[in-house]
Amino acid sequence: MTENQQKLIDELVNKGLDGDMDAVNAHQDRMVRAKAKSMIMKIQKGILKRPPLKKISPEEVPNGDIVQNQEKKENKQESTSAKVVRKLLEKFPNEIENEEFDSHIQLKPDKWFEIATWLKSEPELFFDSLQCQMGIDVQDDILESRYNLHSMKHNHYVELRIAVSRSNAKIPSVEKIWRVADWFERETYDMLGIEYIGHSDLRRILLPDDWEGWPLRKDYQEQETYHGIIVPKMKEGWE
Amino acid sequence: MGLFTNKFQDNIIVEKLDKLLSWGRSTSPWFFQFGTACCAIEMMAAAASRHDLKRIGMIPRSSPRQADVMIVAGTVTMKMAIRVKKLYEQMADPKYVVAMGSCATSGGPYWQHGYHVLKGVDLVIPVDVYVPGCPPRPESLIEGLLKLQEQILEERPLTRKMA
Amino acid sequence: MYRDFGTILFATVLAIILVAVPLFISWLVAPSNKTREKLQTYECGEVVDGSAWLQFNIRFYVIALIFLIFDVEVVFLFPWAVVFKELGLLALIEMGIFLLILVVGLAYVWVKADLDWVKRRVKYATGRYEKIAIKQEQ
Amino acid sequence: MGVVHGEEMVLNIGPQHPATHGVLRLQVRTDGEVVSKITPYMGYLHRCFEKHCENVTYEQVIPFTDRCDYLASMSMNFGYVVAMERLMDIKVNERVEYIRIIMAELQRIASHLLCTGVFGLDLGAFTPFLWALRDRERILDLFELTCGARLLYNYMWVGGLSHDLPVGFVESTFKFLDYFEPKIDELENILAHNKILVERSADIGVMPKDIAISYGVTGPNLRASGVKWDLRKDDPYSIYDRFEFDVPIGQGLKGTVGDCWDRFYVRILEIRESVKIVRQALASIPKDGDVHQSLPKKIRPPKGSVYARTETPRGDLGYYIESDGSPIPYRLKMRSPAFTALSVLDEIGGGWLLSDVLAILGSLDIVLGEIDR
Repeated sequence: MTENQQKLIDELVNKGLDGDMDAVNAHQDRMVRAKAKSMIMKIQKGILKRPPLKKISPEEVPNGDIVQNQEKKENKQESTSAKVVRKLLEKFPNEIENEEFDSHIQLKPDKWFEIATWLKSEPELFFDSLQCQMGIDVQDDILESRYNLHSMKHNHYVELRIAVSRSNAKIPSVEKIWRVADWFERETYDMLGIEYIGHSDLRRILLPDDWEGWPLRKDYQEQETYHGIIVPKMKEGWE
Repeated sequence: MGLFTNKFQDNIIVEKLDKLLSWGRSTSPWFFQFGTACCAIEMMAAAASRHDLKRIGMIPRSSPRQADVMIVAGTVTMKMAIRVKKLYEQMADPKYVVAMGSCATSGGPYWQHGYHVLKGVDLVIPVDVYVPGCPPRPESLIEGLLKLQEQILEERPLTRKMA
Repeated sequence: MYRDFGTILFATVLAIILVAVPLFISWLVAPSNKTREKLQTYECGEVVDGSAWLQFNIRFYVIALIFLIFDVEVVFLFPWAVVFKELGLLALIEMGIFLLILVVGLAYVWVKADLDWVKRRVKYATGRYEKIAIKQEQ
Repeated sequence: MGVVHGEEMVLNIGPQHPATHGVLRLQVRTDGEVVSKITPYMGYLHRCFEKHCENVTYEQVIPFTDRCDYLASMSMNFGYVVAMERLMDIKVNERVEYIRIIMAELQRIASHLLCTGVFGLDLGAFTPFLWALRDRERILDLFELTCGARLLYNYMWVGGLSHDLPVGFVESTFKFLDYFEPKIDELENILAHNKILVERSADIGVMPKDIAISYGVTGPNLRASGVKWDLRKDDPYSIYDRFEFDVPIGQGLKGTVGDCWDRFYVRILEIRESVKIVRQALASIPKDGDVHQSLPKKIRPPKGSVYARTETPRGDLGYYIESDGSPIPYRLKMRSPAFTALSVLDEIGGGWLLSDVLAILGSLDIVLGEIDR
């Protein structure tokens, strides 16, 4: 195999790993294309090392080799979040916190309501259905609320994350935009204690109203009794 | 045996009122539809066409006032435990409880990490028959109910009342 | 003639006995402990909040009145129907007039729309419920 | 005569009620007949599913997903397994994919049968409920033939299945389908075109298209409102794109689009579609291929998160799995379709009669195990 073909394959492989597979498929030489694809598959399985990038720019070389968790849907969605990020940067400049946008976009909580209305009203994005909103206790002091938005019209889909500290966990509520957020946010409040400002009636949805503690936090301790009924598994000889 | 037994022709039965009462109660205990979770679907399947509960005289009633047996079918959570206790109190008096499924017996698969799950319905109300299984098959539920009917047959309500 | 009333007397006495004896036996034998929870109203296991003794909508009263009128009319029809054969044509005409007056009353009530029972407003109503849909502002 | 309002009382259609399909409490403000506001109270069956998922390993989560939606546990397993295989990049062989499709579609028939039967029961028709359950028992026999359980199967594992198809399964399923086909028409004739049921469900509880999307309603409820959205076609997972079936949407035959009758009739049409899929899948199922072939020895997914959606009989079920590389999931959120279907009840249920509200609730086909998790 000639020298430049090998270089060509390396270059195609790098492009393929960075997500635009169509460059690999568009290449007319069948043998080169097949070789590039097999190398990509091997790298994804972690057997082969990634070939060194031709133009080595300092910040682009990630630490160690990237085992990208690529799969078909991720490619399509990645272009969406890249598109959303590009448009977001014009409208709300300093709102985005994270750099690599392969799976999600990290946002700051304070301007979230305007971003959400804009995401829904923007004809080009038109995220009209909030698929799933969840809360997660990331580290010891960070609670995160994650939104999976989907557009019925363009059939594309993006994931947004908002991190708040545990002490004052306050996020503006998007109940007015997507009506489904009403109950999703009440459940996240019930499970993790993230307060949603502007929510019509924020109270516990699943647990009884006089239940103490937020169950899905990592440091949750069960309460001893509830209305005189012993809560923890106290039956002796069970363990 | 009693003074008058087999003094008359063969199809006349003379028995104590006690036995007559418990026999009457045991043959048709109406069950109180108290299905919370997956066991409720098996209870429905037991009451439906293939395994028919009406064969053993059990008619589904949806209000505690008209029911004799409360089949607790499914997981009882803390929020539901208060209601279970209230419903049990509101049942008319000769009342029995069948704890159907391992959730009602002991919290079932949710006993270890289920902070909101009641670890067994006998913490709240007295239970007569435990039917194991998750969910128990309709045949095992019917076997549990037959056991309950035997237990009702053994009761002597009047002598207890006199004593 | 008196023998007939004898049978009626016997029937009522028998009825009373057949009802009283089981009730007495059940009072004698059945267990009864009237606890406080048992006597509370049953509302699907929930604590009852608020009471049902409240001022109902007037339409229930109007419908009850209309029902009463036609019920009384039927009461008059029964004895007439029993002896209808002996009375001949005259009774038929009288009863016809009586029924006619009531039919006029029914027509009046129908036209005044007292019979369409429920006054309600529904947010998304189409098809045959079109007329009771809340008119959307936009 | 102007609209004269009497006082309003608060009525609890409480946790224990035959029409609430489980433990759901509807606090209803009514003036005796007309319902002005419905506030659903849930949580009576909150069994801490997500807390369990943070304490048990990935294989042990599967029986818990069964118990969430106990009417369609095959589809719940299928959703979880699709999400895990996308997270861990596992490719299962053809035979496993075919068996999963057959099981999921049979489960859809069983779930829709029970839903239409109970909808008839809510409106007072007892016999169709017994017919529906009689046919459903035959499907449960097929499930019992393969994995030994009637209701909660733990059948689909991450990367394969727990049991292969038993000998004679394909023939008995064909026999069932031939027996079952005329039974659907029988069920449809007695229920769908029955004057009383039409009178009580046509034009009642109309859910317009934009309300459905904004409330996140999915599945048969959304399709009955005229939105052609079915994950098996729009976001195809597994090998659904190999089978040809069409997605029935509500046309408003007996009333307007999106009323109770449409939601009920769409389910009967979907039963027919599922029968078509099962027939095609059974015809072309590959004979060879071991179902335990790609079962990973130790499930340790790479660090990261995945959100995968599948089509269950109640709507699209999403699993958001966040893993930190250990064999125990860091966080698992299940987006339950019945949860959003119930949230729309107040919007479309206000203003109707008390008995209509129960018909609307029955047509939404909710399962409380999945709502409260």
